[in-house]
Amino acid sequence: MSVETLEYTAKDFSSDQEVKWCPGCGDYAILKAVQKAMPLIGRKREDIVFVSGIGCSSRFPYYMDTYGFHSIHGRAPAIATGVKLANPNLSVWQITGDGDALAIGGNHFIHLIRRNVSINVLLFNNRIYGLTKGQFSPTTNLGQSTKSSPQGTIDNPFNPGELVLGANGHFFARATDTNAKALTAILVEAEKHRGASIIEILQNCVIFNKDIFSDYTAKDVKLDNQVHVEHGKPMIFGANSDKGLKLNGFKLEIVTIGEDGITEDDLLVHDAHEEDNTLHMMLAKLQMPVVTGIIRSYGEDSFEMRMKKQVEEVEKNSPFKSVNDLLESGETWEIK
Amino acid sequence: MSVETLEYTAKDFSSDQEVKWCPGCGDYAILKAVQKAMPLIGRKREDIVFVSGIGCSSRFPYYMDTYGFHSIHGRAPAIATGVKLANPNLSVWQITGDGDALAIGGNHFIHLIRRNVSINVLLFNNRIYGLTKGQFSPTTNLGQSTKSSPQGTIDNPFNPGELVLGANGHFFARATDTNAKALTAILVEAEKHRGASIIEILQNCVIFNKDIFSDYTAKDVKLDNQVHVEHGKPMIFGANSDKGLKLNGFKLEIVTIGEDGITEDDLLVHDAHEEDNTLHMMLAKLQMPVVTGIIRSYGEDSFEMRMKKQVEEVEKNSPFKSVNDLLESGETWEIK
Amino acid sequence: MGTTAIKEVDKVVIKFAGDSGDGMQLTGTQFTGTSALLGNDIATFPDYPAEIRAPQGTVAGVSGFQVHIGQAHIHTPGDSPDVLVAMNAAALKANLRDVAKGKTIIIDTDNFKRKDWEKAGFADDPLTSGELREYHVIEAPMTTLTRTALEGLGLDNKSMVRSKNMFALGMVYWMFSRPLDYTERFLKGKFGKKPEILAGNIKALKAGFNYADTIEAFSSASAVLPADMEPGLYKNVMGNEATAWGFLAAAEKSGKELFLGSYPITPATDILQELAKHRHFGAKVFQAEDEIAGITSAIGAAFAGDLAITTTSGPGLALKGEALGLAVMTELPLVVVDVQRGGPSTGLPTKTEQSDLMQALYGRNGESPVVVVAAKSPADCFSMAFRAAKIALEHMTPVLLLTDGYVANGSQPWKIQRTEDLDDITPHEADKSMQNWQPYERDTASLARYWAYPGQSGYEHRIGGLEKDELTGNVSYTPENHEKMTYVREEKVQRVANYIPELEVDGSQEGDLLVVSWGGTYGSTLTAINKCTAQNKKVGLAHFNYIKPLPKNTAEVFSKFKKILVAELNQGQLVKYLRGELPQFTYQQFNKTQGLPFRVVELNHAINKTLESN
Amino acid sequence: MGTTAIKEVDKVVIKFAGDSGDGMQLTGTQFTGTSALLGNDIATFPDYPAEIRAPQGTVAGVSGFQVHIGQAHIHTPGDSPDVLVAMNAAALKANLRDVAKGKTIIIDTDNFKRKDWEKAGFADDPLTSGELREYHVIEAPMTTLTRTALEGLGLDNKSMVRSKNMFALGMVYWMFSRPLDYTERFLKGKFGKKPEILAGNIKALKAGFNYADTIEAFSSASAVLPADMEPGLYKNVMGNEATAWGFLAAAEKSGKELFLGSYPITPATDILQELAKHRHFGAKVFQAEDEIAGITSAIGAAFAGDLAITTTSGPGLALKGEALGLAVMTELPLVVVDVQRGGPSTGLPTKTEQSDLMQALYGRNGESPVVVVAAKSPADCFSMAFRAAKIALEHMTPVLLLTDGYVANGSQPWKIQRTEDLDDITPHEADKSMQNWQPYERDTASLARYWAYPGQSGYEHRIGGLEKDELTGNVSYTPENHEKMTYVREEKVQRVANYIPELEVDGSQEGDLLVVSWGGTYGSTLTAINKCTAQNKKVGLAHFNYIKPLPKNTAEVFSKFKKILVAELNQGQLVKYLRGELPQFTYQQFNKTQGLPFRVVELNHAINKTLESN
Ligand SMILES: Cc1ncc(C[n+]2csc(CCOP(=O)(O)OP(=O)(O)O)c2C)c(N)n1
Ligand SMILES: Cc1ncc(C[n+]2csc(CCOP(=O)(O)OP(=O)(O)O)c2C)c(N)n1
Ligand code: SF4
Ligand code: SF4
Ligand SMILES: [Mg+2]
Ligand SMILES: [Mg+2]
Repeated sequence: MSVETLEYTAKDFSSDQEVKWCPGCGDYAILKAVQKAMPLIGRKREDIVFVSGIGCSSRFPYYMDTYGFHSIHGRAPAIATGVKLANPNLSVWQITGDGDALAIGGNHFIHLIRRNVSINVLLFNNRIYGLTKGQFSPTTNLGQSTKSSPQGTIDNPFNPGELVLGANGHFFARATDTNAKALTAILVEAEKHRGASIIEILQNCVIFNKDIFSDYTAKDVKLDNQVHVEHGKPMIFGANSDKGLKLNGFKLEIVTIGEDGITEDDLLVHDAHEEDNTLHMMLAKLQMPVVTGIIRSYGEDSFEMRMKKQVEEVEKNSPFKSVNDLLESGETWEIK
Repeated sequence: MSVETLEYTAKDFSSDQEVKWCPGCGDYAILKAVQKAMPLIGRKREDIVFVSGIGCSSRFPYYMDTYGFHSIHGRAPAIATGVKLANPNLSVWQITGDGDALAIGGNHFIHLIRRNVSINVLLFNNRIYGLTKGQFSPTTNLGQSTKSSPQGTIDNPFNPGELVLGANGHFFARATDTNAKALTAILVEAEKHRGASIIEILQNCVIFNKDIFSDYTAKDVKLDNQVHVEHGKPMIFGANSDKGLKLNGFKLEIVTIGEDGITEDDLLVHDAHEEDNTLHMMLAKLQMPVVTGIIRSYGEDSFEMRMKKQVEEVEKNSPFKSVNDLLESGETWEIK
Repeated sequence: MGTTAIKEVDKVVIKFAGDSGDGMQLTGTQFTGTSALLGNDIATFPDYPAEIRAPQGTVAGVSGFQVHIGQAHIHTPGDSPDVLVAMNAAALKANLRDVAKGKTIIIDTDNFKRKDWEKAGFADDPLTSGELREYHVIEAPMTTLTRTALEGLGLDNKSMVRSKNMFALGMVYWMFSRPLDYTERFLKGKFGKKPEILAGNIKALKAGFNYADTIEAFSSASAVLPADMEPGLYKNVMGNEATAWGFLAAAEKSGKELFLGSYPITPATDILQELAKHRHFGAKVFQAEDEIAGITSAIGAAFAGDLAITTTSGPGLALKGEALGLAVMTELPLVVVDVQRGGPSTGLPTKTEQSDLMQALYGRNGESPVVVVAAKSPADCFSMAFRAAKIALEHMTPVLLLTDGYVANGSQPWKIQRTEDLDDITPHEADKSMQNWQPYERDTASLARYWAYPGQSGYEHRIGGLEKDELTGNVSYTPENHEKMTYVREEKVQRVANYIPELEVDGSQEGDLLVVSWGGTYGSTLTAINKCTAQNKKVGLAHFNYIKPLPKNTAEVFSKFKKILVAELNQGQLVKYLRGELPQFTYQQFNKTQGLPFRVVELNHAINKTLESN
Repeated sequence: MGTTAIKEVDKVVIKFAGDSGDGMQLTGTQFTGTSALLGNDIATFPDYPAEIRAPQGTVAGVSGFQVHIGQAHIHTPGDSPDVLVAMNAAALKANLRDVAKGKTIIIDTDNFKRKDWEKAGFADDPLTSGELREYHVIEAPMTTLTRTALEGLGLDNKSMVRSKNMFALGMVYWMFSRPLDYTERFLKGKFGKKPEILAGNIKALKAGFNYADTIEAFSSASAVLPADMEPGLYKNVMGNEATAWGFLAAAEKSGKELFLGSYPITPATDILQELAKHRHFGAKVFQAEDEIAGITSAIGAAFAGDLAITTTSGPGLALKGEALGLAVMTELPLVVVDVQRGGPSTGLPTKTEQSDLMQALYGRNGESPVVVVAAKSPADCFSMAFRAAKIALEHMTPVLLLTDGYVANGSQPWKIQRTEDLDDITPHEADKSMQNWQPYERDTASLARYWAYPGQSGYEHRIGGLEKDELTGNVSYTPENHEKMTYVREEKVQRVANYIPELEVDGSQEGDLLVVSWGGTYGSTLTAINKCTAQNKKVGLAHFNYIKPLPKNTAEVFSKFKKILVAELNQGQLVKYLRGELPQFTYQQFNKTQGLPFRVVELNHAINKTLESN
C-alpha cells in the first residue's frame, strides 16, 4: 500500500474503516473535500498527521489513510503542538467540533492560536454537541431549546472568528459544508500559511440541529446571504453580483451597485494580509450576509520555526557538545 | 465586629491577616484602591465575596474583611460563577493574575465573559509568574528572557483587552497600579455594570519583572504615553493636553492639536456604550500610547438575570408545585 | 424447528434488537410500561452503539433493549433472552450467542436477503443454513406486512417502514397477552399533531397483534401474572432519572436550593438533562464549559450556601480530581456523581463497568478522603442520591456517588417515595447562638465544621486550598497542625459510619461463603445467592452501598463465613480496598471486564468453584 | 553558657537561618560546595516559605538551609543542627526546638532588639531570659561588624547590610577550617561586573573569618576530614537538576530527541528551568498553558517519535489523570515526573510528603496501569530519570517517577556517571524487517507493541482513546477483546519486573524486623537501620525504587522477617498497596504527615517499639 509517488488521488487518502456518521451529515462532504485537498498540498502521505479530540467530527482521522490520532475531548491542539514540535517537517491537521474546540478545549485553542504553531485547524461548527446527542454548545444560538436547554439557552454564543482574532490569530477562514470546492481551495492555502490556520466550517448536523445554517447555505439564498472574500478583490456578492460591502465609519455597510451612485470602485477591496486586523474583525463579525473565504492571512515566523532557530543558535554557541560535557561542567572534584 | 451600617471606611475592609507581598509590589496599591472602592459601592460587607485562584495576586482575599475564597489555579471564574448563581444578590469579585487568568484559567476566563455573569474581574497583569518565581506568562513580551526562557520567549503574547472583546466581552477597562484614584473610580463603575466586568491592571512585580510598565507609568512619561478615555469625552492626552486620537480608515492616528490644522473637534469622542466593539478593539490594541479607563461598557441582561427570569417563568407555568407532584406524575400504577 | 417453546412462565426475558434507526429502544420501553401497569416486576437494560447512527445493517450498528418481566421478584434484566426479536440479520448475529437452544426467535425476513446476512457477517443464509435448527424460529415479513397494512393512509414509504417496530411490538403483546391501550395512549401523546403518522403506528401495532393471533407459529399466548409487590403507588424509573429526583427531594427536605454544575458525558448526561427540565424547583442547572468548571462552579455554590452537585462519568471524574481536593480542604458539602463506563481513557463509552472505584477513593493529590457510596439498582439511585446529599450537608464533606451505565440506563418499577416519608436533612450550619464562631470549629461527635456563607452578617471569613489552622481556618504551615488536620479529615469521614445503616446479609447469615459485591451488580449477585439458598448452600451476600467508610459491622459480618468471594466488574478494586482496610481476612475474587453486567450463571459457577476449592 | 561545644567530629550538621532576604540559601550552598571540594560527604535540605518574600522578621518569613557534612557516609541532612546560625530573632524562634542542648548557636545580635524578638514571638529577650542557658551561644553584632568592615568601599547601606551573610559564612568557614577560595571564585563569577559589590562581599567573608579567629568564643576550630568515597569525578547535585540530566542522558543514549511539556509548579519547576537551559541538546522544552497541555503535548511528541516527558507536582498530576489514561490506552512511551509536596489541594507547596502514591497508582478512570518508580536521593534522581525513560521506551508504557520536595531540593555529592557507562536504551520500534506490521502487535516476552511514527512510510495508522482491537488497533467494543486488552495492559506492566533489579536488603538479611520504605526517605531509614545493626539488632531495610511492578523477589524478602514495618511520609499508602498485592504478610506501619522528612530518632524509636511489641 505504500505509494511512493506524490501523484496521489483523493482515493489514496481513504482508509479501510467504514465511515460511521448519520446519513446526510455534513461531515461527509467535508471528508470528501479534505481528501481532495490532500493531493494538492504536495506532501507525502506518511508526513501527514490528523489529530482530533472527541465528537462526531473527531472520528475524522479514522477515515484518512494518513497518520491519525483520535485523542481526548478538547486536547487536540496540545497534542498536535507536541506532534509538530517533535517533527516540524510534518503537515499537521487538527479536526475539532464547536464543543471540542470552544467548550472543553477553549484554552488550548486560543493558546495554539497565540503561539502560532503551524497547524491547520478544521473547526466543524454545527452549533451543537452531536456525539452526546444534542446539548447546546458555546456557539448555539441564544434562546435555542436543546436537550440540555429545554427552555432555551441563556448565554451569548461565541463567534469563532472573533475569538480567533482576539487571540491574536493570523489566519482565519470560513467555509460551508455545502461548498466543497471553496473549502478545498481554502485548505490548500491554509497548509501554505506559516503558523496556525483556523478554518471554521459551517456544518449541518441533520439529527440534532438540522438546517441551522440554511439561511446561508440553501440554494435559493446562498448567493445573497454569503460574501465570499478573496485577497485583492472587491467585496461583491449577490445573485446578480450587484451587492457589495463598503466602509462607513466603524462599520461595514451593505450597498447595491448602481443604487445611490455606488460603483464597484466604492467597495472595499479585501486585504487578508494586512497586519492590523480591524477589517478582518468586521468581516468575521458580519451576520447577514455571512462572510466566507480567507478573512485573514498574515504571515510571520511560526512558533516551531522560532524554536528551531533558537535550538540551532544555542547549539552553535554552547560549550557543551555532549551530555558528558554538561555533567562534568561546573565545580567538580576528583577522589582518587 | 459586625458593622451594621453602610457607612464603611476603607479600614473596615482590612482583615486581621498580615499582608505578605514583597516590599514595593504593585499589589499593595491595588489592595488600597479596592479597600477604598468598597465603601462606595453601597453593598453590605457580608454580601461581598472575593474569589481568587493561585498566584501572588490571588492571596488578595485574605486581606479583605469580606467573604473570601482563595481557590485553585485558574478556576476562580467558575467558582465565582457558582457563588453568583447560588446567590445573585452577592457582589462577587474575582482576583487573578496573568498566569492564573490567561494560562491555566484561559478557558474559564473567556466563558465567564461570554456568558456575561455579573462578576468583577481584577486581572493583575505583571506579565510574569510571580509566585513560582519568574517564569514567562502568556502576556510576557516576545523575546524576553525569564527563568523558563533563558534565551527569550518565542511566543506572541495575548493582549488581554483583545481577548476579552474577542470573547464577546461587554465591559473592559484598563488601569495601572500607580494611579489608585482612577482605579477606584473604575471599580465602582464595574460593580454597577450588569454582566462580567474585566479590569486589566498593569502591575509592577518588583522582583521578577521590575518596571516592565515604566514606559507607561513613570512620572516623566505617563501623561504622554497614556490616554485615559472617558465616555462622551474627546480622546485627548499628553503632558500639555495637546495630543489626541483620530480615526483614519481602519486605524487610529495620533495627532497634535494645533498641528496640520487639527482642532479638538477632529478627535474621536469616546463611546464606551456602543454595541459594536470596533472602536473598543482599536483602543484596546493601541500600544503607544496605551489606553486606560473604561474602554467598553455595553449593557445587556446578564446571565444570572436571565437564569432567574427563566426559573421564575417555569415556576409559574409548571404543573409541579412540589417534588411529590413530580414523582407521582406520568404513568403510575397502584398495587393494593 | 421445534414446537412452541414458550409455555406459561412466571418470568420471561425478551430482547428487542434491530438497527439503530429501527426504534428498538422505544419498542422496549413500551413493552416495559405496559407490563409495569399490569403489575409485573421488571428490569430492563438498553444496549446501543457509541455512534449516533452506526452503519446500517452492521453488527456495530445494532441497538437492543432487553426486558425481564416476572410475577416473582426480578433483580436483573436476565442472563439470556427467552424471546429474541431480530429486525435484521445483524441483530440476529449480534445476539444469537446469548440465546439458549430451544428459545424463541422472531425474525423480520424482509431484512434477511443475501446482502443483509453478508453485511452482518454470516457465511451463509442463517434461515436456511441450519444454524437455527434448535431454536423456535418465527419468520414474518414484517416490513412487507406493515407496508401492506398501512397502504392507503397516505404515508410515504419511509414512514410506513418506520412503523414496523410497532408491528413487532404488536406480535409480542399478543404472545404475552398484553393489552394495547398503554401504547395507544403513548402514541397519541407523541404524534398528536401528526394524525397520519399516529394512525399508521396504531394500525401497525394492531396488525402485528392480529398477525400473531392468526398465524400458526404460536401454539398459544402466555400470561405472566402480576408480581407480589408491596402495596403502594408505582412508576417505572430509569437510574439516571431517579438520581436527579433524589437530589430534588434532598433539596426540598434540606431547605436548600439545588445547584448542578455539569458537562455532558455519556452515560451521565441524562441526569443533567432531567434536572434541566426542573427549573420550577429553583434548580439552578449550569452546563459548564468543561468538567473542571462543572465541579468548581458547584464548589462556589456550596461556599455560597446551596446544595451543590456535579455529575459525570470516568474521564470527567479524572478531570475533577484537583478540585475535589479543594472541596476536601475547604470541607464544603458537595456531591459528585460518577456514572461509570468502560475504561481506561475514552474506553467503551456506552458499556458498563465498575472500574472507577480506586479513582473515587484515591484519585487526588495528598491524603484526601471523601465519602464514597454506590447505588445498587435503578430505583436505588433515588435513595442513594438523597443519602449522598444528606451526608454531604450534615457532615460537611464531599460525597462521591458511584453508579454505572447499567443501573443508569436500566429501569425498574419503583414504589414512589413521597418526600414526607424520607428522612429529614439538617445542614450543619452555624447559628447565631454560637459564641465566637470559627470557620473550622467542629461538632465533637461528627467532627463536621459549621457552615456559614455569604449573606450572613458577622461570619465573614476566608477559606482556600492551603492547609488550614485547625480552628481559625487561616493558612497554617506548622507541622503539628498539618498532621492533626490530616487526621481530622480522615476521622470525620470515618465517623460517618456512625450515621449509616449497618451491612445486611442476604441468604445465609453465616456459613461457608460470603459473596461480596457493591454498586450496580446487586441484582445479579442477589439472584445468584437466591439460587444457592434454594439449593441449601450456606452462602450469604454482603452487598455494599457504603464503601468509605465501611459499615461498622463489616468485620463482624465477614468473620461469620469461612470464605469470602468479592465479585466485581473490574480487575479487583473493592477487594484491594478491603485487603487494605480489613487485612485480617482472606479474600478471593471474581472479576469480569467485558463492558457487560454479570450473568447469573457466571456468578453461580464462580460461587460453586469457590465452595469446592480449598 | 557552656564552653565550646564543638570538638573534633566526623560529622557535623549546620543550619543557616535568617530572613527570606538574608541570603541563607546562598550561604548554605557555598558551605556545601566548599565542603564537597574538600571531599566530605554531604546532604543538604533547604527550607523556605511559600511566599516570595514573607514579612520580614516573622517566623513565617524565615528561610533556612541545613547541611550535613561528614567524613563517614552521610544519608540525610541530619535530624538536628550541631550549629545553628540565626541571623535574627525569628530564625532563632523557628529553629530553637530542633537544636539539642549543648549545641552551638551563633547569633547576629543586631537583630535581637526588642521589636525583633517581639515580632518573632518571644515573650522575653531570649538573649537574657535564660532560655539559651544550656546552649553554647556565640553572640556577634554581625550587621554592625560588616558595615564597619565595608566602610570606605563606596557602598550604600543596603548593599553593606546585604553582605552580612558572607560575614556569617566566614565565621563558619573558620570554625570548620574551610578555605575561602571556592566562595571567592563564585563571587567573582557572580559580581564580576559590579566590582564594588564583589569587593564588599569578599571583604565581609574575610572579616567574618578573621573575627572568628580573633574572638574567644570558639576555643578551637574543628576539622571534618574527607569521607572515604569511591574514587571518581564528583560534583554536587540537586535532585531536580539530576532529574533533568538523567533525561538528557537518556535522550542521548536512546538516540531520541527530548521533548518536555510542562507547566511551572513548586517544587517541580526547576526541572523545566534546567532543561530550558539545554536547548543545545535539541531538547524541546515547551512551557504549556496548563498541566493538561503539558502532558498532552508530550503525548503528541511521543506519538511523533520523541522521548516525551512531563513534569509536575501533586495538584498538577491530578489534572493529568485523564490524559495519562490516553497514554495507557495508546501504549505510548511517556515519563511523568511528580515531585510530591504536602497535600491535599494546594496544601503545603514548599513542604515535602509522600502522599501521591495512591494517585500515581490509581488516579485515573478505568483499569489503567502504569509503571511507578521513585528516586531515593538527590543523586538517585539521575539514575531513576534515566531508568524511567528506558522503561518507557523499551516497554511502550507510561512511567510515573515520584520524587519529592525533600530530594528535589536537597543536594548531595554525585560521582558523575559518564554516558558511556550507562545502560543502553533500545526503543521498541517497528522495523522494515517486520512483515505486515500491525499497530498493536506485541513482543511476546515484554508484551510491548512496536512503535512506528509519522514520517515513516508504510506505517500510516490511527490510534486513540477508545478500546483497541488487540492486533489492528482499530476501535473495538467486543467484550472478549476488552477483557483481553485489560489483561494485556496490566500484564505488560507486570512483566517489567523481569527487566528491573531485584530488591536488596540493607542491614540484616533476615531476622526480627524488616523496615520497608520507598522514595525520598532512604537516607533516613538507612541511617536508622545502620544504628540498629550497630546495636546488633536483627533489623533489615527493604527500600523500594520500583513500586509497580514490585521487584520479583519481594515476597521472598518479606518472608525472611518476623515483622514488617512500613515507614512513610503519609498516612499509609505503600502499606495499603502491599496489603492488596501481597496479602499473605502482616504489615505494621509508621507514618508522619507534617510536611517534614523523618528524623532518624523517630524511626529508631518506632523500630524499637515494633520490636518490643507482640
Ligand atoms: C472529558 C470528556 N468530557 C465529555 C465527553 C463527552 N463528549 C464527547 S463529544 C462531546 C461534545 C461533542 O460536540 P462537538 O465537539 O461540537 O462535536 P460534534 O459531535 O458536534 O461533531 C462531549 C461533551 C468526553 N468524551 N470526554
Ligand atoms: C494546578 C497548579 N498548577 C501550577 C501551580 C503553580 N502556580 C502557582 S501560581 C502560578 C502562576 C502565577 O502567576 P500569575 O497568575 O501571573 O500570578 P502572580 O503570582 O504573577 O500574581 C503557578 C504556575 C499551582 N499552584 N497549581
Ligand atoms: S449526530 Fe449530527 S454531527 Fe453527528 S454524525 Fe449525526 S448528523 Fe453528523
Ligand atoms: S513576586 Fe512580584 S508579584 Fe509577587 S509579591 Fe513579589 S513583587 Fe509582588
Ligand atoms: Mg458540534
Ligand atoms: Mg503574574
